[in-house]
Amino acid sequence: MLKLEKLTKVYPARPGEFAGGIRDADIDLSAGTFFTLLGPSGCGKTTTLRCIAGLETPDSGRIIVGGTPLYDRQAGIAVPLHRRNIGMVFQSYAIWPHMSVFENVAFPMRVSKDRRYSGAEIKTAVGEALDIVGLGGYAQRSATQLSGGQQQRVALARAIVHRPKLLLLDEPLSNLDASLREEMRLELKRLQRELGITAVYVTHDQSEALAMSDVIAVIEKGRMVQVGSPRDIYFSPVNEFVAGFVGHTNILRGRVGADGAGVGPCRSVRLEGGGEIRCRARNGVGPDVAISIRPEDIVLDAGAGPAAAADGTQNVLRGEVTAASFLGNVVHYEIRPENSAQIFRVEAAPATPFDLGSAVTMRFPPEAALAVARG
Amino acid sequence: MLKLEKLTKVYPARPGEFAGGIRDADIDLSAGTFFTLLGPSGCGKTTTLRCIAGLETPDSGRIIVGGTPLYDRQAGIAVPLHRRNIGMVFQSYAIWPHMSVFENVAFPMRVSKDRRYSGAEIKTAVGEALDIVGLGGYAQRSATQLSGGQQQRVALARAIVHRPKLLLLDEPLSNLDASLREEMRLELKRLQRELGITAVYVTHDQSEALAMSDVIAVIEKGRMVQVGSPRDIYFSPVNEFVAGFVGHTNILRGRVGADGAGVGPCRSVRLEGGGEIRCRARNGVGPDVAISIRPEDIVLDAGAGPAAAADGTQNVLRGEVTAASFLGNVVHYEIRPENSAQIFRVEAAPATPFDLGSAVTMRFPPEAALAVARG
Amino acid sequence: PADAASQELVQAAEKEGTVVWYTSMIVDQAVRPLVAAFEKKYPKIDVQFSRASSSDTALKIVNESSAGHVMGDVFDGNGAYIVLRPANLVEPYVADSAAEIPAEYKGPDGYWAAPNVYYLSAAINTDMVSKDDAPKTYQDLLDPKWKNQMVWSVVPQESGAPGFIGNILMTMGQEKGMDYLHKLAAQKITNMDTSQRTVLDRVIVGDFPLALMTYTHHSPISAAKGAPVDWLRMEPVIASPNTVGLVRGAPHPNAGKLLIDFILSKEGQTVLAKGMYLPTNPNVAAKVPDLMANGPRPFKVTMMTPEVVSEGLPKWIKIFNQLFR
Amino acid sequence: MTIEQDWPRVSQQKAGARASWLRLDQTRVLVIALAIILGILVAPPAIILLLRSLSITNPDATVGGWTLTHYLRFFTNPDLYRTLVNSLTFALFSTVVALLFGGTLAWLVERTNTRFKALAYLTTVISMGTPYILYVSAWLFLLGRSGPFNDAWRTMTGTRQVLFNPYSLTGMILIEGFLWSPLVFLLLSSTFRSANADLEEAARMSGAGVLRTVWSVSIRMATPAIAALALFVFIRAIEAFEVPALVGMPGNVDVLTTDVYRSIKESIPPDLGYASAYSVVLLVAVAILLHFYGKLSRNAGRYSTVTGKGYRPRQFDLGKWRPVGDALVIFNFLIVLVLPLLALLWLSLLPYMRPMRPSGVAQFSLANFATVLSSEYYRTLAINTLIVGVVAASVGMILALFTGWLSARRKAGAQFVDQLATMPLVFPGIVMGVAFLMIFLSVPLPIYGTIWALAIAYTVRYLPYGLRYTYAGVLQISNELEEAAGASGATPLQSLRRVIAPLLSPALLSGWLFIFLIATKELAVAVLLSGPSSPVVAVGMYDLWVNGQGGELAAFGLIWAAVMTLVASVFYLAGGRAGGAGAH
Ligand SMILES: Nc1ncnc2c1ncn2[C@@H]1O[C@H](COP(=O)(O)OP(=O)(O)OP(=O)(O)O)[C@@H](O)[C@H]1O
Ligand SMILES: Nc1ncnc2c1ncn2[C@@H]1O[C@H](COP(=O)(O)OP(=O)(O)OP(=O)(O)O)[C@@H](O)[C@H]1O
Ligand SMILES: [Mg+2]
Ligand SMILES: [Mg+2]
Repeated sequence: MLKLEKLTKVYPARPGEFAGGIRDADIDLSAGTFFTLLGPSGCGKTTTLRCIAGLETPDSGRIIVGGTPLYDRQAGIAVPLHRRNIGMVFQSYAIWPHMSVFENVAFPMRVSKDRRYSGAEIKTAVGEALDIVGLGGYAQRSATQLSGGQQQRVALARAIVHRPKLLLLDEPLSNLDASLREEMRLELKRLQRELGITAVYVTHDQSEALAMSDVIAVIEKGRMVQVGSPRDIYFSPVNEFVAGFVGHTNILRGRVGADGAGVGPCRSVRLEGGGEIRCRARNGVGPDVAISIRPEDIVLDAGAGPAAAADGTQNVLRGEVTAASFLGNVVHYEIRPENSAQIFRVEAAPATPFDLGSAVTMRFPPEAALAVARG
Repeated sequence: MLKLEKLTKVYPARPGEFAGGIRDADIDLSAGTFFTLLGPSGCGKTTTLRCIAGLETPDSGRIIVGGTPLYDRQAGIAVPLHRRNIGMVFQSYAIWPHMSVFENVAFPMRVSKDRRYSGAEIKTAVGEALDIVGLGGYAQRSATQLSGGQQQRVALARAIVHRPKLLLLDEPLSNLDASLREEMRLELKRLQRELGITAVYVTHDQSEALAMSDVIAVIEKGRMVQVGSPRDIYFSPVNEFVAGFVGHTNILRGRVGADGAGVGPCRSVRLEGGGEIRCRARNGVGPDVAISIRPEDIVLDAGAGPAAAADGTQNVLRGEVTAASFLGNVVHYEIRPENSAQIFRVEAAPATPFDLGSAVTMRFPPEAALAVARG
Repeated sequence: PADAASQELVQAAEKEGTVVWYTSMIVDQAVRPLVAAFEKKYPKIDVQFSRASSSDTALKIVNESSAGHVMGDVFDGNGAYIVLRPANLVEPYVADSAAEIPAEYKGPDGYWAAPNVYYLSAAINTDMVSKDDAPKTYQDLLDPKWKNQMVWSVVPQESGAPGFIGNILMTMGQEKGMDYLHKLAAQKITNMDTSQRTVLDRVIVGDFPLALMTYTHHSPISAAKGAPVDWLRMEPVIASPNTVGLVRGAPHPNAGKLLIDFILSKEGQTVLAKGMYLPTNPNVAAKVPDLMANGPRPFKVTMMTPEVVSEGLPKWIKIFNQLFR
Repeated sequence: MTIEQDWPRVSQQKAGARASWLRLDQTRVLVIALAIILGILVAPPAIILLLRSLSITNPDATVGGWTLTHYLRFFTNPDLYRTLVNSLTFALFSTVVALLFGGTLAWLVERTNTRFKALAYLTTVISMGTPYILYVSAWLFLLGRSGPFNDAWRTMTGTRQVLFNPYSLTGMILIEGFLWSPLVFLLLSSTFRSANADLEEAARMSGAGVLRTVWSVSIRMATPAIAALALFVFIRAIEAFEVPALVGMPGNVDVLTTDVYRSIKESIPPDLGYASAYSVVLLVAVAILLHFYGKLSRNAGRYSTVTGKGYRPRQFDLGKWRPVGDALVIFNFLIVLVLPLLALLWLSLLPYMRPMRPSGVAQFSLANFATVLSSEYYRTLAINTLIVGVVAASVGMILALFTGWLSARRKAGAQFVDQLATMPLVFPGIVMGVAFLMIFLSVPLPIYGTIWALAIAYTVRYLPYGLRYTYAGVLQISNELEEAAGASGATPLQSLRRVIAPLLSPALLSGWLFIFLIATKELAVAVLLSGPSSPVVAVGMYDLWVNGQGGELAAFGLIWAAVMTLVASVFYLAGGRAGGAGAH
C-alpha cells in the first residue's frame, strides 16, 4: 500500500554537516498496516510524514501509494497534495481559528472531489467523528475557545472524518491524559481496522507504539535503524541505541569470550568493568558487544538472596540500593553493584519495598540478557 | 509560598451552564514544593496556570505568592504579569518566530528589571539552559527551523534561564520521547531542588506526576477533588474518579454489608453483579461504594489456580481471557469473570503468557481492594 | 524719470530687506525673471514668492490678517483682488511708475493697477479646420457643424465659460444674449474643469477642433514650436487686466510698494513682455504685436475690470449652471 | 448564538478593564498620551470642520452667522438621488477593481512561486510615486479621442467615432480603481507575507485545491486587512474630487462630490460650508462603519496567523498555473506602469502635446529634461518634499503602531483613540488645508509657512492609512507571543518593541512606503500651507500644470518618480533586511 524507496529530504545547515531531515528511508507496507515512526526528538519523523503528505518535496527517492507513484524524482512525478486523499494530524494542530469546531471538522467533506456530500451526511459524519474524539458537545464552539487537548482532538476528528485511505498522524495524542489517550488509541485502532486504513503514526510514547503498531520503524538521526514488529524491536533490538530507546534497559559493555562455550545458545561475555555474564547473542555480532538487560527481568532479593541463586544457571550480582522512585504500579530502584560503577536500574512490585542503602542481590537468567552491536 | 484562595475563573458558554475554567481552587504550598495539576483534558489546568501567571483576570478569589498578594478582587490588587517574576512554559510553546533560538532564550534576561546582565553573563546562562534541554548546538538556528519537540524544549529553556522563584509548566514535556523526557524530568527536578524554586506543573502523564511531585491536585470539571501526596492519591483516592484517573484500576460497585464483620479493618461488600468481596474501606464512605482494585495487585493463575487460593483470606474470582496487549515490560489482560459482565483488567509479567479464551483464576488480598465514594 | 522710484522709498524698502509676493503668475515665465531683475536692481532686498491660484492666494491673506499675522506684502490676480477689496485688505497705492499706464488699466482710487492684460478668445486646430471654415463671429458658433466639436474651460471665473456669458450679455443685451446662449447650449460644448491652457492642448492634440475662452497669447507660443493652432479674432475679445495690489497691514509696506513700482514700471513690463505677457504700457512692445488690441491689427474688446467682474460673475455662473451643465 | 457567545466575553472584557483601571500601568499611560497627542492634532481641524459646516461665509471671506443651509442644500439637492447612485456605483466598482487587481497581485507575489516579483513592487512604487494629475492625464491622453487606441481604431475602421470614451463612468471607475490598487497591493502583501502556511497546508491536506484554500482560509484569515481596504477605497472614492472633476465633468457624469466641488470653486473665496457639511455627513457614516469594523478585534484570535507553534511561512507551488501567474504580474506591469510612463515619456520628449504618431518622433528633444535638471528651483522643491515625506511617514507610522496595537488588543480606551486617529480620513484636502492654515496662524509657534507645517498636516492626513496597516498587522500576531514576553518579565512597551514591532515590520514597511509616496504628491493641502520659504514639488507641478507646460511637467514628473523609486527602494531593502522573520 505505502512504499518508500530511498526517500531523502535533508535540511543542510552549514555545508557538509547534517542539520536534520530523513535519509534513504525504505519501506513497503501492505494495506491496513498500522505503521509507527519512533525516534528521539528531531530525528526526522515529521519530515518523513510531510514528504509522504506532499508538504515537502523530497531531495530524492520515490513514494508509492496503492501502486500509483505520488512522487518520483527521476520520472518527475509529483502529485499535488490535495489529490493524494490523505488524512493528516499536524503536530501543530493547525486548527482554523476562524471556523467553529464543526466547520473545522466538516471542511474535508465540503471540499471533497470524489463526491458531493449532502448537509445531512456531513452533519452525521462530523457528529460521529466528534463523538469518537469525545467532543460531542463542542460542535458550535469557536476553535479559539478550546483547551490544548481539545484542539488536538479536533485535529484528529478532521483527519478521520472523510475516511481517507492513508492516515498520517503526528503525535496525535501527545496532549491527552492517560485514560483519554487509551480510549482514543482503541477508537483509532478500531476505526483503522474496520476501514482497512493504512496509518503512519508518529509517537514518542514507546508503550503506545508497542501496543498499537503492526510495524515499527526506529529512526536515529534521520536513518531508519530498525524496522520490524513490536516484539522484534523490543526483544531483539539490532543495536544498543534501539535497545536503549525502546523501553528501559541496562547496558553493559563487554567482549564475547573466545570460547563459544556455554549452555545452549548462551555465550559468556567478559565485562569491561570486570566480571563475566552469560547471555543470548544476536547472531553475527562482533567480539565487542553491548549487553541489554531489561529492568523487569531482574529479580531483587534482600541481602544475599535465596540459595537457589547459587547454582550457575543464573547471573547473580550483589549491590546496594542507591535510589528508588515510586511509579504506582511499580517502583524503580537504582542499584550500584559491587566492583563496578555501572548503575543498574530494576523494577519491582511496590508490595515489598527495599530501603535506600540496603544490600540486595540481583538475579537474571541468561535468556534475559541480550548481546547486541554497540553504538 | 504559593497560596490560592477560592480562585475562580469560569468561561460561561450559554448563561448558567459551565463551559470550562476553574472553580474555588484552594491551595497553600510551602516554598520549594513541586506541585502538579492533574486532570482530564479540558478540566481547567491551563486556566489555573494562566490565572497564577496573570494572563487571565480571575472572576474572584486571591492569589498570594511569597506573602505578597498578586491578585485580590476585594482589595482591587492585580499585579501586572511582567512584575510577577515567574517562568512559564506555554502549552502552545509561544516561541518567537522572528528570533533565533539564542535570542528566544536570552529574552527574559535582556528585559529583566532587578538587574542588567552583561553580554557574557547572558551568553553563559543561555548556554547552560540550552544544554539542560539538550539543544547545545542549536543556539543560532532560526526558531522556525525546529522540530516540535525542539520548540518545546526552547520554551522550557526560556522559562528557566533567569532562575525565577515560581515556575509554571504547562505540559512541558508532552512532545518528547520517553528517554529524553526522563532526562529532562531529572534535570528539572534537580534545578528545582537546587534553586528551591516552587513549581506548578501541568501534566497528563500520571506516572510523571507520581514520580516528580511533592503535592498533586486532581481536577475534575474545574474542581480540585483531591489534593495530596502521590501515595495518598494513588493508594487512597477519595472517590471513583480519582481512583480511575490516576493509574489503571478495576471498579466494582456494591453495598457495604450491614454487619461490619470481617478480619481486622476489612469490610465485606455485596456486589451489584452478585457475589461478595472483602476489602479495606476509606472511613466514612456510605453504604453505596465503588471498589477499586489495581490491575497489578491481581495475581493470575491458569485454570483453577493453586489450592492456596481456597482459604478465605483472599478474594478469588474465576474467569476467561478476552484480550491481551503487550506493553514490553508487562502484558495487559482483559478477563471476563464468570457470572458478571464486568471486564477485569490485569497486568502480568510477559514471562508466562496466557492464551485468549483460556480459563484463569484471579486472586487478590482484601488490602488490595479499596472501597471509596462513588462518582 | 517715471520708472525710477523715489529715493526715500528705496531706502525705507532696503531697511525692511525682504518682500513677500503672493502671485498667480507663471513662475518661470514671469515671476522668476521679474524677481531676478528686481534683486539685480535692488541687491539689498530679497524677494520671496509663493505661487497659488488667485482664490487660494485670497484664502491665505484673509486668514493671515484675521489671525493678525499677515505675511504677504504684494499680491496679484483678479480673483484675489475681488475678495480682498470688499474684505478691506487692500492698501491703496499709486506707484509713480503707473503714470504711463492708460486709465482703463488702473483702479479708480489707486487700489489696483495692471502691469499686463490677458485676452481671451476662441482657438482652432489648423490641421482640422481651414482658415475659411473657421468661425468668424459668435453667430458662426451656432452652425450645426460645430455641434459636439467645441470645448471650453468652465473654471468659474471671468476667464472661463462665465466670462464668455458675461461678454455675450454685455454686448448683445439681456434677452438677445440669453436667446443666443440658449442656442449655443444646444451645441453641446464639452465642459472641462481645467485651466484654459490645458483646454488649448486638447485642441492641439486634436481631441477637439475648436476651443472657446483660450488665452490668445498661448496659441502663438505653441505655434512657434510648430503646433497646429491659431487663435480667432472673434470680436469683442475679452480683456482681463491682471491686477497688482498692496496688502493692508503688510509687514514690509515699503519694499512691497517698491516691488509694485518695479512690476508696473517700463523695466518690469519689458521683462514680462519677454515672457509673452502683454504689457499695458503702450511704450513697451509686446513680443507678438498682433496680440495687442491696439496693435497693428486692432480688435474690439470687452474690458473685465475687477469692478465689472465682482458685480456680474455670480449672475453669469448661475446662467452657466442653468444652460450648460 | 453569536450574541450569546459574545456577552460573557464582553463582561470579561469589562472585568479585565475594571481591574486594570485600578492601577496606572504603561498601557494606560500610553493610551492617555496618545489621546492627548491625537487630540491636539485631530480635534482642531475636526472642530473647524464642524463650525464651517454650520456657518455662513460672507463675500468678504469672513466667516460669521449660523446656518443649516449647507446641510439643507445637500439633502434637498434635486438630483441627490441620481448623484448618490452614481457615487455609490463609482465607489463600489472602483473598490472591486482595486481589490481584485491589487489583491490577486499581492497574493501571487507573496504566497506563490510566481516569477518577476520585483516587477510588481516596481510597478507599485513607481505608479504611486508618479504625481496624481500626471497619472490621470496620462491615462486620459492614452484613452482620449486622439489617444493611440482610438487613433488606431479610427485609422483601422476609418470612422470618426471613438472606440472608448474615457469621459464616462466606466472610465472613472477604471482610473480610480487603478489609482488605488497599489494601496491594496501594499497592505495585502504585508498581510499575506505573515500568513501561516500550516493552516493553508491543513486545508490542502483536507483535499482543497489552491483556489478553494485561498478562498476558505487565506482570505478569511486576511479579513481585517481586506475589510479595511474595502472601507478605505470606498470612502476615498465617495469623497474623491479629482477623478470626478477631471474625468466625470467633461462626460457630464455627476456624482455627489461634483456639486461639492463646484461649491468650492464657484465662489471666491471658496465657500467651504457645503464641503464641510458633506464631510460631516460622511464622518457619521464612517464612524458607523468603523464601529462594525472595530468588532473584528473582538475575537482577534480568529485572525492570528503568526503563532508560537509551528509557524513556518511557506509558499504555494502554482504548478502548471505558474505561467498564468507570471502573465498577470507582467500584465499589471504593462498596464499600470509601462503604458502611462510611455505616454509621459512621449509628452516629455516633445516641444508641445502631439498625438502618438510616428510623425512625432522627428521632433524628439531633451529640452524639457534639460530645463528641469538645470533649474535649481526644482531642486529646492525636491529636497523640501523629501524631508516632509520622510518625517510625515515616520511620525505617522509610529503613532499608527501604538494606536493600532492598543486598538487591536482592545486596551481600555483604545477604541476612542482609534476613532480619533481615523477621523482625518474624510476631511477634504482643502478643508483640512484651511483648518491647519488657521491653526498654525493662531499658535504662537513659528510653524506657519515652514515645511514643518506641511509635515504635521500630512502626518494627520495620512495617519488613518498607517493605522489600518498596523491594526490589521497586529491582529495577525497571536496574543500568546505577547503573553510569553510578559511572562518573561517584559513590560508592555518592551514586548511592543521587541516582539510586536519586528513581527509587524512587513506592515510597518508597507505603511511607511504608502504614506511617503502619497504624501509627497499631495496638492490641496500643499498649495495652502507651503509658504514662500517652503515650496514643495506638488506646488511646482500645479504651476506647470495650469500653465500647460505639459512637456516640462512630464519630464519633471518622470524624474521625480525616478527619485521616489530610488528612495523607496533603498528604504524598503534596508527595512526588509531589518524586518527579520516577518519579512520573508
Ligand atoms: N476563551 C475561552 N472561552 C470559552 N471557553 C474556554 C476558553 N478557554 C478555555 N475554555 C474552556 O475551558 C475549559 C478548560 O480549559 P483549559 O485550557 O484550562 O483546559 P486544560 O485543563 O488545560 O485542558 P488540556 O489538558 O486539554 O490543555 C475547556 O473545556 C475549554 O473548552
Ligand atoms: N525548515 C527547516 N530548516 C532546517 N532544519 C529543519 C527544518 N525543519 C526541521 N529541521 C530540522 O530537521 C530535524 C528533523 O525535524 P523533524 O520535525 O522531522 O523532527 P521530528 O522527528 O518530528 O522531531 P519531534 O519529535 O521533536 O517533532 C530537526 O533537527 C529540525 O531541527
Ligand atoms: Mg515532529
Ligand atoms: Mg491546557
